[in-house]
Amino acid sequence: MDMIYLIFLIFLSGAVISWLAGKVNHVLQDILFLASVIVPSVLFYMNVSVGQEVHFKAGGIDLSWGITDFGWIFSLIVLGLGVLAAIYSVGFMKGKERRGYFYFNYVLSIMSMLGILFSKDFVSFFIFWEIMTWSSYLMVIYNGKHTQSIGIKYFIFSAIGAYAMLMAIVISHSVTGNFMIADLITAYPVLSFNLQLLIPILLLVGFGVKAALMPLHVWAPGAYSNSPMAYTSVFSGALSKMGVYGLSIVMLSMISHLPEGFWFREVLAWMGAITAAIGTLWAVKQDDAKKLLAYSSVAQLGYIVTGIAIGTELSILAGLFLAVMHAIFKSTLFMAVGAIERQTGTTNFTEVTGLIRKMPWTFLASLMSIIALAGIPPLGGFVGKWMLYESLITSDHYMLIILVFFSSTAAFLYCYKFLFGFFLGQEEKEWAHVKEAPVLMVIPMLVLAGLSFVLGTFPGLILKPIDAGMQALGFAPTNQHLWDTSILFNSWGNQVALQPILYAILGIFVVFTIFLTIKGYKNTRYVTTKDISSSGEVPKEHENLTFSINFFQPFMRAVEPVMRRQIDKYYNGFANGLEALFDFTRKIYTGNGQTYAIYVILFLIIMLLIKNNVFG
Amino acid sequence: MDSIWYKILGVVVSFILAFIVGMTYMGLSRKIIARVQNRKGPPFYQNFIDAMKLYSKSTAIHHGLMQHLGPAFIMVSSIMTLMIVPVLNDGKWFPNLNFDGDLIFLLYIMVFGPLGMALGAGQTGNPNSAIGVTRGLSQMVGFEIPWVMALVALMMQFKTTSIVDLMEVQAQSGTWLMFSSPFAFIAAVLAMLGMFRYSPFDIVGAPTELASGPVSENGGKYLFTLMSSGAVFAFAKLTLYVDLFMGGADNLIVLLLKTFAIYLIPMLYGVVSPRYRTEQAIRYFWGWPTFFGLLAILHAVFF
Amino acid sequence: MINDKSSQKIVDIIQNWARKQSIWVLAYGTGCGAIEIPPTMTSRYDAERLGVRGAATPRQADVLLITGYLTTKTLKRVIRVYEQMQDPKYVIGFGSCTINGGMYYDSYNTIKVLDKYLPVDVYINGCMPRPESVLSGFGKLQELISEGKANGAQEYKDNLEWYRANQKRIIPNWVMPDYNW
Amino acid sequence: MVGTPVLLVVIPLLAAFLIPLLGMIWKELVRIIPGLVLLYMFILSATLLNQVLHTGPIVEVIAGWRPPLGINLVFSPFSGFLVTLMTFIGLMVWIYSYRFKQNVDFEPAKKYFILLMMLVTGSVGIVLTGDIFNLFVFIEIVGISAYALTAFYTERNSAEAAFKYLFMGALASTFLLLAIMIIYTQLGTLNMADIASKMPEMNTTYKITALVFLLTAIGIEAEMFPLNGWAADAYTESPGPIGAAFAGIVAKAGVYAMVRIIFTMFDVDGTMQFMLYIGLITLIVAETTALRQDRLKRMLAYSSIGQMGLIMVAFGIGTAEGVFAALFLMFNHAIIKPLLFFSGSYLVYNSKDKFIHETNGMGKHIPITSILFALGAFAIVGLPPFAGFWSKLSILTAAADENMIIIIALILIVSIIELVYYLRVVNRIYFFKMAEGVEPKKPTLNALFVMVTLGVIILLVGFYPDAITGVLHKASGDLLDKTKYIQDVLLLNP
Amino acid sequence: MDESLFKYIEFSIYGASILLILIGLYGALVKKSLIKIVIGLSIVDAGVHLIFVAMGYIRGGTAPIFSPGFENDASRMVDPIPQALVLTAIVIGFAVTAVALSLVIRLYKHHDTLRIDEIKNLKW
Repeated sequence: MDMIYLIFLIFLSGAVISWLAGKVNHVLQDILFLASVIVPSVLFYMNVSVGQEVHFKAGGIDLSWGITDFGWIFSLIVLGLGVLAAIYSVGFMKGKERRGYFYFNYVLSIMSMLGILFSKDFVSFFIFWEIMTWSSYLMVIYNGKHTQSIGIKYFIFSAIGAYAMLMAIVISHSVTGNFMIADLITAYPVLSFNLQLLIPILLLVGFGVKAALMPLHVWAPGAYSNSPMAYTSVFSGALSKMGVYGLSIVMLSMISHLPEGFWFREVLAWMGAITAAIGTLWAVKQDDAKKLLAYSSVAQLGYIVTGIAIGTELSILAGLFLAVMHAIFKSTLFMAVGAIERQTGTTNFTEVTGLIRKMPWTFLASLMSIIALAGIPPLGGFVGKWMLYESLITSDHYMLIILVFFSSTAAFLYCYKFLFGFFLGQEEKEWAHVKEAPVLMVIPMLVLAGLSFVLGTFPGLILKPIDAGMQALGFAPTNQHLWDTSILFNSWGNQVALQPILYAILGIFVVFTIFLTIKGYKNTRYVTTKDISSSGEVPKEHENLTFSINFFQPFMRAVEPVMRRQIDKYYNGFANGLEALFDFTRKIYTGNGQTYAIYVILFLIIMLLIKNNVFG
Repeated sequence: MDSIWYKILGVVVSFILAFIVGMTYMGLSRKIIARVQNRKGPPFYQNFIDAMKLYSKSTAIHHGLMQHLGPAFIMVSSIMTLMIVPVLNDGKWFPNLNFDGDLIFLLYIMVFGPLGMALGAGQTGNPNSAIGVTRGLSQMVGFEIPWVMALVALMMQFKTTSIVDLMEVQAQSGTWLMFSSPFAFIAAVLAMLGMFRYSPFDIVGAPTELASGPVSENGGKYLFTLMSSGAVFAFAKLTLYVDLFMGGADNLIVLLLKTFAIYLIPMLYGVVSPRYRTEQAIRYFWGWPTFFGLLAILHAVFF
Repeated sequence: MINDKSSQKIVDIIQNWARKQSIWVLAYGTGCGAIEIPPTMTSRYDAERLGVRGAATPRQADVLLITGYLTTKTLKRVIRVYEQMQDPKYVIGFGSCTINGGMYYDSYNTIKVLDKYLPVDVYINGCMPRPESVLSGFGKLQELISEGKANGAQEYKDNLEWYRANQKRIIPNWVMPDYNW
Repeated sequence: MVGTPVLLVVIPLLAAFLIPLLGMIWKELVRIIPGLVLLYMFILSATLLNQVLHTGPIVEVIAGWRPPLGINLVFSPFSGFLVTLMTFIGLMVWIYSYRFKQNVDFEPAKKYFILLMMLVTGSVGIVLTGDIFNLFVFIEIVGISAYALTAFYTERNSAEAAFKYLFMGALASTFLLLAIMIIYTQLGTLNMADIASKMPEMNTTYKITALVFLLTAIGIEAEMFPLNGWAADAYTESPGPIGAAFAGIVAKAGVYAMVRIIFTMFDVDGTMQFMLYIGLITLIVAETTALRQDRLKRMLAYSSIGQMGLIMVAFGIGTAEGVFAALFLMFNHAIIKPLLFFSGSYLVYNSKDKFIHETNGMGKHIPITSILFALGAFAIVGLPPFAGFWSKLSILTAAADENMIIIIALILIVSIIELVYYLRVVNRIYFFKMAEGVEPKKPTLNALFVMVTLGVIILLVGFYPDAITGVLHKASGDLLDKTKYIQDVLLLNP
Repeated sequence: MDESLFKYIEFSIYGASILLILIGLYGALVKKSLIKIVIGLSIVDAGVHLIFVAMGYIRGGTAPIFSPGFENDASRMVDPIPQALVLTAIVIGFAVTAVALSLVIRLYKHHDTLRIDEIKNLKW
């Protein structure tokens, strides 16, 4: 049996077994769960090489599985994150209800994502896509009743996306006669103009939903913030990247062949940038860490989409690199939130404060990830941001860069809010009992944080595979970006050398830390955060001095006109209008048998009258 | 002479220079403000004395590691900015890292420090600090827009993102960019008002309103470090403006003249202006400065 | 080298000079004397030329300026502020009220003699003292600093128990954090 | 050789009349006999189907009258597939309702099983017969038993539903008779194959008039809009398993009759388009109406009507892929909708009004039923990897191959609506608190068996669609090959 | 028989049956009483049966029975099939009417009315 089948078989059986094992023994269940994620991942990297393929038939349709260079990059995200988050999950789910349910859906999600990357035909792509959708849907509603409207919203948007994609798939079938992705790509340049537009638009709607693109993003905040955090790290980190994966395939292998593709790219890039801006603003407004990170994910995905949409080599590299980085730092942050939720029971900034001394490792991981998220050197986020800006500048998108820059600057606001809200500020007595999260949860976070550090200095480690993947998709390399592993170039020849920067930053930091510590960090005494200069007043133990309500009120006042328009409201209005319409149309069924009989006679008469127009 | 030690020496020297110049400028600004207010004012070296005193003060307490590291963070940002900005034309005297980074890198390294400082301020637990930080960050979002617009205009116009290249351009054409790209200059200068945090944009520290904002809990050597970092940062930013818009400087005297000329703008504007509220400040930056930024971009695109 | 006595002396001289030239004042505007601070700082008298400058928080301040009488309620806050200040630190008693109670000499709820509760380095006499006398008070303080005699803080440390006893007599339910050194 | 196709009609009819007699011997026989009969029918039809797939259709001549004179039964891959499906569903309905009313009464059970047997007889007859008047007779048999079954519960509004059904059914039979009359007077034959072969000779006006009458008449049975006023009421008020039987057996027979008429008998242009558009309207109206229902079974009923519309659309595409998709849809619908009716009945078992909100929190109390309902809901919406996906994919593919992009879009939009209302129910089952005073009813063992069997089939077809596609391809090929049908029936080929 | 008279009768039979159908439809579609609806349906049935039988009639035909003396009259026999069909249809119509009437009884017990527009518990 081919190794590829084996991998999926292990995933599938692992999902079921790790559910059922919960009836026997919880430790066994954990072990089985970890095994069912880790074993296939190891098998994948050891035994499956790029280009390997298997073919088979189902329902009379030719299917084919195999991994491409491009998919391989995403498999790094999926499996790497999958394994780490699985380890985290074991710690996270300890002592919680419905672990079997969680494990089952988790493994299925990982499997389906890997399946998407494996799919070389649209049918298995779509099947895995839908498995991914409903397994994540089940995770979204994990917490019960109050999540149900969120779950429905998520599912409906996913369904809209999926059905748009399905439509594109069947249209492509009518064009090529089979479901192979490669065949569509080959046939694409010679299609009629209408189809050339229609297929990518439909596919983009499909992928755009998962990538939380602007008008389709309304599901994301709720869904991200309501699924269990251990899963959200995968949800936001890897699952949303499947949308990016699809988008980049469309953009790279279809739109790049379209002579009129310019406007297509422009529109998509603008949508990405607006997503980023709106998402950021809403993230700033949130008081709940999960919601904040959720909106932040939306915003980050906006950057990624913009990068991919621009379509120059550097911008696509930037988009994909940001995708990798986002997977790393956003999942770390969600993990940190999960750890905090587990230890304190809440994720609201206005409730939890001053955890830095209680959860130092979580803080460290969060700090690194936040620095990466904010795009500050020397961590990995900067590399992506730099490439994105450079690509925008070198490709003359002057207004776009302003928008992107605005949102990335505004991102500092919520970055700070995240760190301040949880870790800094007053150390309240209420949280005095809080302890650091279990080792199983801390280690994945730290590993991911370390990764973002490494990638910040040696982005070539991941940029080279990305470049190889792009070439595998038929993107012609311009060789304008011959980089070292740690030097970035743009197409004007300007560069940033990351290694000296790293050393400089570290050097200066160390020098001044030493300078500050000369008199001795130990000579200074730690005082509690109640000991502050509060006009001579001594705050009592129960007095809450934390500043966390209406944190960015002035800023929100300044941007208030933008925030007033919520796309959510339009969707709700539309849905309500439709339901009212359907309520009206169903009055056709009056309940009076005679009316129905009259319908019959009328139908007959009308048919007899127009019969020669209809038939013959 | 391209050894690592040579570079480190260059960094140290430029740091000392920046420290001295920045402190002097700050002292001079106090003097000038005092003269405007019809006072005698402190001597121009007053800031050195203050710094020395602060360094000599004891620091008996801290509120945690982040407060301790905050000043180091902000120092990194200041010195990195200084290292990226070419002090004199042709890399004379101060061989820095300016071939390893560019404007975009600069934009980001410049916020490294404030964010680190904000963390330090956050850990003190003083509500005033946190309020100050939120104001500062909000204001930063405000002035970054015209500032980036100006920079983008320059970058688009000359197809480079490197500061050194922009200086080359000016050297070759013989005109300063503040004349050839006036709108970019105006936008950048208006953004600078926010960057230097003089009144009316002194909402971060906001004396008597927020105690002293983020630094409320910092005294002694922390405050000393912050102060020197501020001086270095101010010098670096002024040098950047000079490099970008005034053709750089061939020697130190010219550099000092040009930087001081730039420095006068926010200072004198501040003397006569009362403080804005935060949202007013933000909206100010999104008004005329952004309009000039747009003009700058249009100028860059069409001319 | 740092432990070397002669070099320590030189360091001390420089430090004292700097401290003398840079006096950051935390004005505790308790009484009517606070109204005299603005004229002292602004154009007419311009204390800034002497290096005197307002400080916003006790962490940054060198001098605690008690501008007038202290009630039993405010005393607690003043003590707290003083203890939060970092060494070297000085206290200036401002106005007659801080010396002997002044016009509140028979009030039941004011502190008559500040020195019993905080180590005052310089008193400025007057009710109210004019800005001129305030400036001269600062001048006196500078003198004391440069001579190394302004060691009220040291005194406070040494006689902490005595001060505490006095303070606790005024403030019945004593809930204060430890002294910050 | 287990038997001949004629037994498929004769045995259940015989059983229907024997049940009361045997019931006098031993009361339990009333329940057992139908099961044995249905089991035998299922085995027989499956065997015959297997045989037919390899050798070609069996034409059963009754009483020695060769076609076109006598009545004949045609067991082709297409009709055989449907018969197998129907008998299987019939078997499932029997197992599900084996203990039906046991604790109440003997009389109702007797009537119930008699009527069920007649229903199966009629439906199988509709599918097998090769004679158009025989078709009429079988439709009436189905009709009468269906009216009676709809009105089975005296305490509900069932009589109202049954009367509406009867009203429309009576009109249908009138029109059918008129159409038969027109055809007979014009062509002088009642044999469908013979009619098909002589059809080109017929006067166009008469032909089209007959077609219109036929479409109206069959359209009522096939739940075509606007002729489907009765359907939702009948589904709702009939006993749960009978709702399943309506969806799985009766509606399929109606569609079969319609398809046979359009594809085989008539050669009129435009019928395909007519079917396509009328199917589309049916689909849209029914699904949007279902969205706003507050009663579970009524919602399922409208969903069922919508599915019939979708099947019509698939047939209306007219290509081999379209027919294949339609058959696949019929299969899936016949499997999934009974599952939904079966499990749905238990979800609102003790409720009088069968409101959707009465399913709240059932997931905790009757977990297996609930999960099977959810499975069915997801499957009928067409989520992979369940069975419904493949049929949806094939219909969309078929439509796309004909460049019917708008139709694809409409089908998909309607699917989203469908998804919404099913999801609402599923979420209620799992994530709402149960209301006070609602008593969940644990499913009996036989009901559970049925539901699990259907669920397993859904999963099996979902993961391994090839299990069924081979048969479907043969069946669709059979339906489309009109010449072969005529030849086979008229015994023109050696 | 007279040719024209025959034609007249033929037409009158067709006309009458169509009239019957229309009357029946009128009763079924307009009258509100359930009983009248059932009667209307029966009338429609009768009309259809009549027209069907009339269609199968051959002018001057005999009964389609091979009785002694009529062995060679196959061509003169009327078509037997419509008659057979109509017989079946009558039986079916009878059954339907019976079921309908029993339902009407049930409905009357349940709703205390025979007006069809008041029996609308199931709607929408």
